[in-house]
Amino acid sequence: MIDKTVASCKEAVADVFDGATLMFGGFGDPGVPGRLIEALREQGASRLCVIHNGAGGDDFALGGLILDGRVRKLIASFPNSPRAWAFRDRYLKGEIELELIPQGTLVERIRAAGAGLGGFFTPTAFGTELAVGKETRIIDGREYVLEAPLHADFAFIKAHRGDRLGNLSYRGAMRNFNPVMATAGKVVIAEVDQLVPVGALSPEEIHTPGIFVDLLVEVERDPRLFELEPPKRRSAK
Amino acid sequence: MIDKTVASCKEAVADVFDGATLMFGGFGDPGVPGRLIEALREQGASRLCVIHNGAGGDDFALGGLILDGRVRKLIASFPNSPRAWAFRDRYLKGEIELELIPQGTLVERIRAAGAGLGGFFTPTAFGTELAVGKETRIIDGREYVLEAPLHADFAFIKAHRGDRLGNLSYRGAMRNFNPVMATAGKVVIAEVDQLVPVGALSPEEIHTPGIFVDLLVEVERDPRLFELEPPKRRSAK
Amino acid sequence: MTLTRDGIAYRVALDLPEGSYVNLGIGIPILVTAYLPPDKEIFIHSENGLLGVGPMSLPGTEDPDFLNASKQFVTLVPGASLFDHALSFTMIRGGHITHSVIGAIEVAANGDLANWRVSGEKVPGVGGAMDLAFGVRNLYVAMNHVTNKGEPKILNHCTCPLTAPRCVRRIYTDMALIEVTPEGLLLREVARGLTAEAVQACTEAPLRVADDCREMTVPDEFKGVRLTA
Amino acid sequence: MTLTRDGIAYRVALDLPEGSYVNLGIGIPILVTAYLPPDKEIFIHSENGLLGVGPMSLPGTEDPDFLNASKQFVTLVPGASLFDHALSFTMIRGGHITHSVIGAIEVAANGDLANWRVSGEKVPGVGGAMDLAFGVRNLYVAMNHVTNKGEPKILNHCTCPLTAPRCVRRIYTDMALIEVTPEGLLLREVARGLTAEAVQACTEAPLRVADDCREMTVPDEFKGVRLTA
Repeated sequence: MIDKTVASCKEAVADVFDGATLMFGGFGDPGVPGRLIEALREQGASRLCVIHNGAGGDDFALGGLILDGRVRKLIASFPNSPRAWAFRDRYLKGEIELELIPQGTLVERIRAAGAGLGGFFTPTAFGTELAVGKETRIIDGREYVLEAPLHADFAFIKAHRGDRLGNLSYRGAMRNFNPVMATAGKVVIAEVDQLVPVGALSPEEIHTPGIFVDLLVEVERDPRLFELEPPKRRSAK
Repeated sequence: MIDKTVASCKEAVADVFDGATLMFGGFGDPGVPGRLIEALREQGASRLCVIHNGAGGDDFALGGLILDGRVRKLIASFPNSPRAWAFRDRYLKGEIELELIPQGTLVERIRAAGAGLGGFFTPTAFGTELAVGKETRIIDGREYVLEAPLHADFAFIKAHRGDRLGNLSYRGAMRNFNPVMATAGKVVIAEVDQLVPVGALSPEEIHTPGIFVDLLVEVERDPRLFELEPPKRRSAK
Repeated sequence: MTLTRDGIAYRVALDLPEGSYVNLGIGIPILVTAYLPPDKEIFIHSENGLLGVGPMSLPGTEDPDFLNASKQFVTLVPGASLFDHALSFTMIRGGHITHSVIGAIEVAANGDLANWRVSGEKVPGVGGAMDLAFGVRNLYVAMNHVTNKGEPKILNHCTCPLTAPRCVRRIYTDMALIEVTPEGLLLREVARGLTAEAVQACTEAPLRVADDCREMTVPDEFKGVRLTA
Repeated sequence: MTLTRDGIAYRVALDLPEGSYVNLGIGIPILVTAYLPPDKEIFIHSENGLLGVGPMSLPGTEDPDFLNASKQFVTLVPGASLFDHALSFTMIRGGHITHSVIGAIEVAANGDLANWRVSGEKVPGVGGAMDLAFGVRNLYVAMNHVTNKGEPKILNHCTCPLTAPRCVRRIYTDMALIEVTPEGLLLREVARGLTAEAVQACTEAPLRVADDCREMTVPDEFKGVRLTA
């Protein structure tokens, strides 16, 4: 019997090595595998290269990992959120490298890796600072920039429901980068709100087929990422 | 109020012009927009270029269109099914042009058009007859072929359910090329088994968001494509 | 008299046609949500994978999984759909999103847009701005006419790094509505009480005044929110 | 004594490990479905967008929307998923499908595969064969050892147009199981009653005989189907 579940986030992230390249799903808070990233903080791997849309928030998850000085390089599209102060501090001190990529190019580069493509031509960023040094070409009268695939040793993703085969479904805006990153990591680790029996997810509602997922772990949401109890009273009295 | 529905397939295909390039969804019978293609046979446009996985079957839909001598060129991966005798006859007489493309490259070229990309590098077909004359490149030690996007003036697609906004959901193996072609046609026309009220499809179960669809029409399935009444007794007495 | 930030958003909303698919950027653009004409069906796209974003969630009903790209808790309208980032940027870069309303640091007379990086800024960030600027046909800028220091933002040439060249179609500000044409900037509307000369005085690039140039039709108040100041 | 087409499929099925994701081509390969070991979870992929294909539909229960890529009515196993062609070929070309079992016209000693076009064939067709041959690590050929005319199909060099170079890992035929190694073809198993010499006589390319070369372990019959002939 296939069983991709592991008992704890600690176990799930045990194999991450120094110098590894990781992808973290999520956009803002929805879809961020916060428990896995926190377990990675405990685990201790360092000199990491992280691929994520932003630079994390406050001292939690990616923000915390950066605060701890464990990230050598960040590949992101929007690392300048006000809550990303840990990144800002290290970046201004020259302690972390940044590769800045337009958001659509970021997800497409990840997809190219997962889909076995060698690269693609995108119009985005042609003639701008973010295309400096990149190969360009005019195709059918339009200007394009050549972009390369982005691979990772590990992809950490978050889904709402998952089964022991690794089939995943997302809820609301959780999907974002997660299904694409699930195709592009050598080892793909998912945290899910709810582990369900095989067959509970209908074939049509599975967003990430289990083929892409290596390990998964059921977690309670970290309160710093908002618990899942809608209607959630966030603006408390 | 947005209302993309039209009353008949005849109305839906009225604007197809001589020399147009069309995409037809479907793989085998599931997901083939048979009623729309039959309406196009009636409509009369000719010198068409058709992009489809195969070459149709028997004298129905694409098979019939080819039989009628209305297709100038076919872009396909598997035009040699035994049922595609109409294509075979015309091809052997030199009356129809064929561009043969590996199936994964075919769908990826359609996707590139829909996603606004100028082309991509794929490993598939490197060093084979199907890459002759194409630009190649070695990237990170692996050999790739450069492939261009495939656009169309019209995409005909088939879905199971749809609403007046053009939101679509598919059933079983109907999905195949349909969601991708929906992104790549200048005008996208969908036939659906069932027109449902807005809101009947949950946001998570919509496979093709309405933004991609211009027109849709509710049809009964053509018996030549098997009616939708499972369990269907096909092997009749 | 000039428009408030909400006033600018209100004026933009008037121009969005039925059946449009509209991405709204952070800042003034996202305020457009509140002013969509109730008699038109308009679908708001959020690049994190939502199409058909509705009003903000009411306090106490926020759902942690339903945020827009401005990180606000939102509802969905009937007919909304959810998808991943790859399909979301297929919509943008593939030309399927019909309108983008976006903030700007600078706009040039030829439609060049600079909105992602102030010269000398400490931490750069680009998000989806470039994909929108390269991919969406009707790119509308919504911004204040001048900087906090009173300096023009509509220039002969951008001084900040470009987001995309020649992409802006219209500029909606607290003072005016300006169209970018092949012949340069065309002043279409002027805020009540202002003159074309007053707008030009706050604009580095030369403005031609449209033959039918008229007053921006924005009420002073809408549902208790000040639209003019 | 040689294996029937079902016998070849049976022998392939024995080698598929638990947790493998397997694409089965038209012809002998798709027969593998019927011989999957019941004690292992193996997921069958069909390139038209199905993962977790189960047994063929029973007569009278066919659903018109559930066909595999061989155009057979099929069922799904628990845990199956459905998706579009783009994701399906992401699985193939991206290296996620662990095993592909495919038919062949010719296989060369270096693992070159020719399976899409007979020289001089009237109407060419390639389908997903090239994507599979370039994308899947464990590419297993399942075919008869010789042509209908008795000519070898395992050659020094392919004469038909290639599907992909150096891609085949193993060859399962009615006579033998042959592994493609950097040092050439290695004969691992021989059908009952045949000798290594008899297999070589039907094979153009030279075969090395493995030290542990043994008999193909296939029963004569399985659930009423002849596996040997």
